[in-house]
Amino acid sequence: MLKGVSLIYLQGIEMKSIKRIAILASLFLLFISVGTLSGQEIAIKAGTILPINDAPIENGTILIKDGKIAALGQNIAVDSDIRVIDANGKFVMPGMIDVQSRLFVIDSELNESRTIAPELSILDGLDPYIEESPEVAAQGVTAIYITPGSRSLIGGSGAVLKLNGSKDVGEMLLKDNIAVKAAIGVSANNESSSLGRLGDYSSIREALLETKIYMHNKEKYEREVAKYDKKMAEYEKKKETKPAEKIDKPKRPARFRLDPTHEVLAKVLSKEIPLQIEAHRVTDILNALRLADEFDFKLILDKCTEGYMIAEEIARSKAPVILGPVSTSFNDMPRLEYRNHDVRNAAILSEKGVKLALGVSGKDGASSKFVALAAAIAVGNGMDKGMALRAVTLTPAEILGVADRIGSLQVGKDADVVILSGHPLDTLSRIEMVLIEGKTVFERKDQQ
Amino acid sequence: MRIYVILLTFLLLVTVFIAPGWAEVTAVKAGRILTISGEPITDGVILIEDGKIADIGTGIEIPENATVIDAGKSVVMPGFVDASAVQPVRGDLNEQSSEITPTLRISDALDPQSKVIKRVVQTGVTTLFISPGRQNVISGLGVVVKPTGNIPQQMIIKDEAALTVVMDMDPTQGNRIPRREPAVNFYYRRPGTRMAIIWMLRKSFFDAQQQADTEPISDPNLAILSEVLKDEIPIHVNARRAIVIRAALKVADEYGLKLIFQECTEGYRVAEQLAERKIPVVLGPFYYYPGSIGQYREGRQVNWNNAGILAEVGVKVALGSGGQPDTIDILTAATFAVRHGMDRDEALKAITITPAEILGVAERVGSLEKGKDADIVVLSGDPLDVTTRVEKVILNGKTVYQ
Amino acid sequence: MKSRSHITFISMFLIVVITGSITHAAPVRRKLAVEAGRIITIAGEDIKNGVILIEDGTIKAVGKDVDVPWDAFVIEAKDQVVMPGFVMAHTSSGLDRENENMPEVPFISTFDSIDPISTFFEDSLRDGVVAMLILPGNNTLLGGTGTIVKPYGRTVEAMLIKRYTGLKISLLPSPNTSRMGHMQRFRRYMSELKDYLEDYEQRKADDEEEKKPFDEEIDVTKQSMVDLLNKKLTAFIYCNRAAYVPKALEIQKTHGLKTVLVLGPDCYKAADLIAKSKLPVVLAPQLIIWETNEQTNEEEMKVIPMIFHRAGVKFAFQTDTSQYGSRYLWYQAATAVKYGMKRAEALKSITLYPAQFIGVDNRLGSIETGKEATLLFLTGDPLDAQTWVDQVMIAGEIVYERAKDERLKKLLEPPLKIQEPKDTD
Amino acid sequence: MIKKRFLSFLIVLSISLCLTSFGNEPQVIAIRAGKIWTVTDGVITDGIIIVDNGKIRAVGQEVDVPEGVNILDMSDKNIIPGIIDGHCHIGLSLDIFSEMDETVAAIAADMLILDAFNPHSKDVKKALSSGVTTVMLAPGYRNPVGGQPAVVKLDTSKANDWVLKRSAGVEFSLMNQALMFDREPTSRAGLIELVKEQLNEAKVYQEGFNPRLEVLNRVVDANLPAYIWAHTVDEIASAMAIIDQYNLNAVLVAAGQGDEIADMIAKRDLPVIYPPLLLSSKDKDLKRVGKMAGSGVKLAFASLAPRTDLNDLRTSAILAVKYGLDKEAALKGLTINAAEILGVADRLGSISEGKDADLVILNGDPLQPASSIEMVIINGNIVYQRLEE
Repeated sequence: MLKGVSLIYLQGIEMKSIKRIAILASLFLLFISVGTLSGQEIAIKAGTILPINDAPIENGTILIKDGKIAALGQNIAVDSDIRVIDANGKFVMPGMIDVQSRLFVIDSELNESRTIAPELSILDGLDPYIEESPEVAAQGVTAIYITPGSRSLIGGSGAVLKLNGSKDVGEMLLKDNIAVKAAIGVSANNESSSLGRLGDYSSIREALLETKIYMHNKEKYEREVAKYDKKMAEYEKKKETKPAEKIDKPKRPARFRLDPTHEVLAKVLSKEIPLQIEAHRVTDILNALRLADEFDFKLILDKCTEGYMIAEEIARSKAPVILGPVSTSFNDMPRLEYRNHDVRNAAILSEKGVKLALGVSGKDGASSKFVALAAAIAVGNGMDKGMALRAVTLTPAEILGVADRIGSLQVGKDADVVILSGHPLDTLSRIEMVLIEGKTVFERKDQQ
Repeated sequence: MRIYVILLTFLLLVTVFIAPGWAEVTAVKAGRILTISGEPITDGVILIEDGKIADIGTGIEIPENATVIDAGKSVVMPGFVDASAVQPVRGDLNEQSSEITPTLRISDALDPQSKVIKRVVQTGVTTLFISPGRQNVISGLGVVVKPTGNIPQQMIIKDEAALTVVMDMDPTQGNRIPRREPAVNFYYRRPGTRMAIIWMLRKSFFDAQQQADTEPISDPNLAILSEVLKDEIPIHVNARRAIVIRAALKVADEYGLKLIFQECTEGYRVAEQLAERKIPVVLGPFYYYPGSIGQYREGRQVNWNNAGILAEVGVKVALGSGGQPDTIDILTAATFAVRHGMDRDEALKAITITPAEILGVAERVGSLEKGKDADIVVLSGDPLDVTTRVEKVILNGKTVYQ
Repeated sequence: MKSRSHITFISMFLIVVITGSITHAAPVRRKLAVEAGRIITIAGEDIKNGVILIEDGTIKAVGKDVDVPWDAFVIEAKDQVVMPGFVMAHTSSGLDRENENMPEVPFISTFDSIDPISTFFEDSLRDGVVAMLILPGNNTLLGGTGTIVKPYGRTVEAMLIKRYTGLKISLLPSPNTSRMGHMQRFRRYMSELKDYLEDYEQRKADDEEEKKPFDEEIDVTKQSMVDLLNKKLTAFIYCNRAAYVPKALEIQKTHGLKTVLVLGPDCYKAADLIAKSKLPVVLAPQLIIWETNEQTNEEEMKVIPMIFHRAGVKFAFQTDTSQYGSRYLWYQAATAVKYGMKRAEALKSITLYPAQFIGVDNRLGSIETGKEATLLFLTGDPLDAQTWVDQVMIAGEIVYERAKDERLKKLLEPPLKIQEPKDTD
Repeated sequence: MIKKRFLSFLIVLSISLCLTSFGNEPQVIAIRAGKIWTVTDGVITDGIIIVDNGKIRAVGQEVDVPEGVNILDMSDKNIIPGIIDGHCHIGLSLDIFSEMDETVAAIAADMLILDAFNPHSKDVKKALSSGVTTVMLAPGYRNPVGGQPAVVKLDTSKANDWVLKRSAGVEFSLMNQALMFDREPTSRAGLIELVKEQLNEAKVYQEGFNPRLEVLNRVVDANLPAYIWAHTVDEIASAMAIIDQYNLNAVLVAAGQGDEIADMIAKRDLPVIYPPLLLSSKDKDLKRVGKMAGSGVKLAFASLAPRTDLNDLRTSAILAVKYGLDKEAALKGLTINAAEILGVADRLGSISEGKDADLVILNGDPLQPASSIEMVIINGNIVYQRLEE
């Protein structure tokens, strides 16, 4: 991290003081390395590094310090006594992210009967004692994004977890309140009516309108309280200076009851949290885009099964898309919404420049391990290889707002690293080792 | 080339002679051995050779190549026999298509992978009698199995062990009286009352008796029933209340049937008749706190000392787990039977030799005698003490649980 | 049970006749001495052939050579075992209906729905249980407050030990709400409560400032929750699966509640988390469950008391009132001993620990001087299946005698033999 | 990026011109390919395939090309024989969201599944792009005796030479899903009893007017293949008991837990049509097919479409390789093994002389989901061509 900073700094000033800065920097560097020598330090010597955010690096080295990537590049000085992982001839990439995971989730416990419940948090619905995460981490998926069920119209907020194998949700949590999950036209049990889908759209719109009124009232209350405080201050001052004079005490405004539902939707309307709308049919996608225009919130399109029919429209709206199951085979009996599912959906959307994350949306938690396979299937049906790899690593991190920590191999990011025997999209390449924040989560023992 | 042939034959001869010595021999040493059939032995040894008990007693010299299982101070008993065991079967047990299905073989539906088998072995049970479901008047042929092997054929000891007849209110459950003929739904069928059940039982035996002389009997159902009439296959009658037991006795007298009662919760009310007719009884699911009889609209307080009274009067009593997966296991059932008044030795017999005799497999299991199967349970202390644990179970000479 | 010597008996008889006119209640003898073959004090070592001196229902002295005062009535129990009565820390039986259908009803109390003549109490007395905390069932978020009663007495007041104690919180979501919705409802209720208290304090402060008399009481429906927040009541939080345990601990930490965890069988997976929290635990009635191990697909038997015992958690047992459940507290302890728990620790889990959890260990739970003389006279070792409870003494008064237990006699002896008419047809 | 796409467009245009120009009267075509995976005798690099009148006339490194025939240059492509799907329900009139098949009659031995097949359905057209050229249409597993499956080619444009076998055998099901609550049989024992009863009746059946027993008689006596659905170990054990008792010429369908008794299956050399791996997600289940093939069981793959997509039949085989199946067995499972099991190995299953010219052309290693299908040829005609949209 330091090396990057000094470089930029150097460009900014004239040569005379460079020498002084350089000495200072090297001293500082020495100090850090001495101080944290005891800190957990690992170096990975790799055949090909795929940093995702820019071109692959041949025969590069990654230096990891205290769970973060300290340095990355062709010729990095590596002290002799730190742990070196020999991965030459192998590929090294950042941990993959499954954006539609059902891990740690028991479906029967997720669907809330109340249709509008944005204040719910997925963290209350998770069961960390489910044993499926080691198998998923062993396939190179280091982070997952879980959202509440899609039976209620606005189901609550999703969260990103790291599969570090701990049983405590707090230790796994990377970031919560990622986005509020909403769904238009999703049939509960495989029968859907167009009237029903229209009803979905209008009730979400109604909820957003109520929130606007709520925000307005709240501002009015805050203004009143401010006025009241000012008057109280004057009242206090006047009381000290002229105690005798009789002044009536300002009246405290009635308490404004905070409603958690509207508090969360207010954050959506003020663009703090994006609204993730699950829409399959063309009409539902257009409804979602129209909602985003009308209320001007940050929209994330979820599933988007028939997106290929209106690819330009989506591209123009600049809304990022979390694409539903790349192939319907991942969740056994296909649902009504997948009637017009086309496996080339990913290729068409990404070609039109849509910001795309690929999801597996399998039938149970363990199918999150098929993220690399889903990317390979997308490439097999026309998607560009580089875009597909980015769609399971950096793009989902950017969409979910956690790109500062994970998604690519860059100095300063978490050291979530996967070492494979071959290219990630070559399904037959074996995963040799998976590290999360420098700690080994999986290591191939048998040389099968 | 000839030299090789000679060498080969010589080798063959040698192996033939030494082979028995080489056969896998295990010896079980224990502080106290309850043989059930004979006197208990202290500090005895059991020699096991390819699954059978070769020798049992004190002071038997153990061949050096035998693998020795030293059970130290713990108590050794023969493997328990559960005469009304839980069914390790997947899917529904009851064939609803007709009320009389004698040809149904539950052995076709055995599931060696069933999770129930592992639980049953851990309670010390090494032989199980599995009967078909209880929704039909004549529900089919049960089978005696051992909880081992990975395909059904390896489990079965005695197929077509008994015909199961259910006379209590169970077969009427779920049937609706047809308002208009022809009955639309599958469940519009005959037995709505206990009278109808008994009538159907009499009718099927009557038909079988008529056909008894015509060889060969065309209808497979009646073929089975005629074998039953000729006492080649025993009948297990499921009955709980006294009036039902008496009705069964009437039908038995009419057709000269050899009965065995299952469950028999109110058996103590007809103890003398059962003793007179020498009818053995397999007492069904055991409750820590026996309240009312089952949930079939017959809620009547039941006597806790049922087993003790029947044993006292001379009825052959066996204790079974009654086909309910999570009732108390068979050893605890014996302990509570003794708590409620049954004699200790009678209770130990009731879970080993008596059920073996009732099922007709007493020549192979049920007690520790020479020539019988080597099914052994090692307990951490007195079997009738609640804090005693099953430490090891040996089935056909091989340790299956420890 | 024959008395030791005729002289003391006659003298006692005289005293009773004289005092009989004064105390018209059952002849509660002021001074008693129990001579037992073996005394299990729970607090200390067992005493062989010891004596317990009892005065006005409380234990005066326990020991091997305690001199018996001349006017003490001697109870002869040479061939018996005497131990403190069993205590049940949590049960919902004995009520006519366990659950309210509205999710938040902290203001109701089980005191109003205990049914004294229910057979549950008669059975409990016969099985040696002398005190139980009755709380509402598991289907309501804030179920209501509990009552500690003894299973003896014709009216609820007679049975009462402690009226307003324990508040039931159940994390089991009601049928059509998700777990997230359930937790959110709890948070919403607590934030509304905090707002209400803030306004209340505000109003109080305003009135004090103007020296006006402030007589507004806290809303009666919120009183029990307010007592919970300032630790006057203990929260009994029910978690039916391991995933709820972190949520329960979160509630305990954020609101600083005095808490006892009531666990379902699946919660063994969170055993070390519970051990770290050092909270008292009431185990589920079902002690042994079978779990399929994901990797090997084999079924493994999980003995829940042993898992918690090895993790160092102090727990109490519950009885299982389901059709096939083991209804005896002593059998629950025996099962734990069967799988390796030490006898002394197991016996504590049915006497002293539950008494401590529900806050009555100043009177019950062990035989020590100063505690209430609530004793069980057993025919043998408490964990032996052949042992029966011969007598139960509560506060110095014999309330149950096996010899006079008509129902038990009927259950064990055969009914009178009715001659069957010879079957002729 | 634009230039490269335009170039490939040109090549594809030229190929389709010369192939379709031949239109309906079949002619001689020659295709040069980078790699030809013949399946039965290795991989030929830079080989040529001569197709004459819908059949493969010759294949090899140096093959004399008859004059007047220009060679189509696919030198950077891989060619594999048409993929064969062991079991699927595509194009059947059944709505994928309702019951999969006929459940009123427990014994429907005389029902021909071909009668329910709609050759012009949208799904069949869509399936052409998946590289699957031949499928076995089969009834589901909800009936103890489900009916008679058929083997058809997916190019249904011609009159009816796309039907290879009108009746490929009889379908049995011993799975628990065959138990209904409101029709016979309702219990497992009853199910096996019913199947044995039917086979006994068929054994003693002489001439007569009972079509059901007519078909079953051919199964018991004349070696008509019996396809038996069985998933768990005890279902497979009951299937083997029935196969031994009536010595049927049987094929196990699904056999999901077959790896636990794979030696017994291998001993009876029972072939297995394995369900799609994408239906399971646990490592333990994904490794089963590798173990089963390891102990010598002959394997083919099934897509059970529309439960899983036909495009994913190849993915399923590749996933099996990732979890332990060797590459050779996977490729064979998709081609020659399936042909042998369905009894059409004389015409399909490999690129060898005399066989039908069903070819799939990919732009990369066939055992990689990332390599896409450029063109599919059935009986020498192009049925699918990937055009860059």
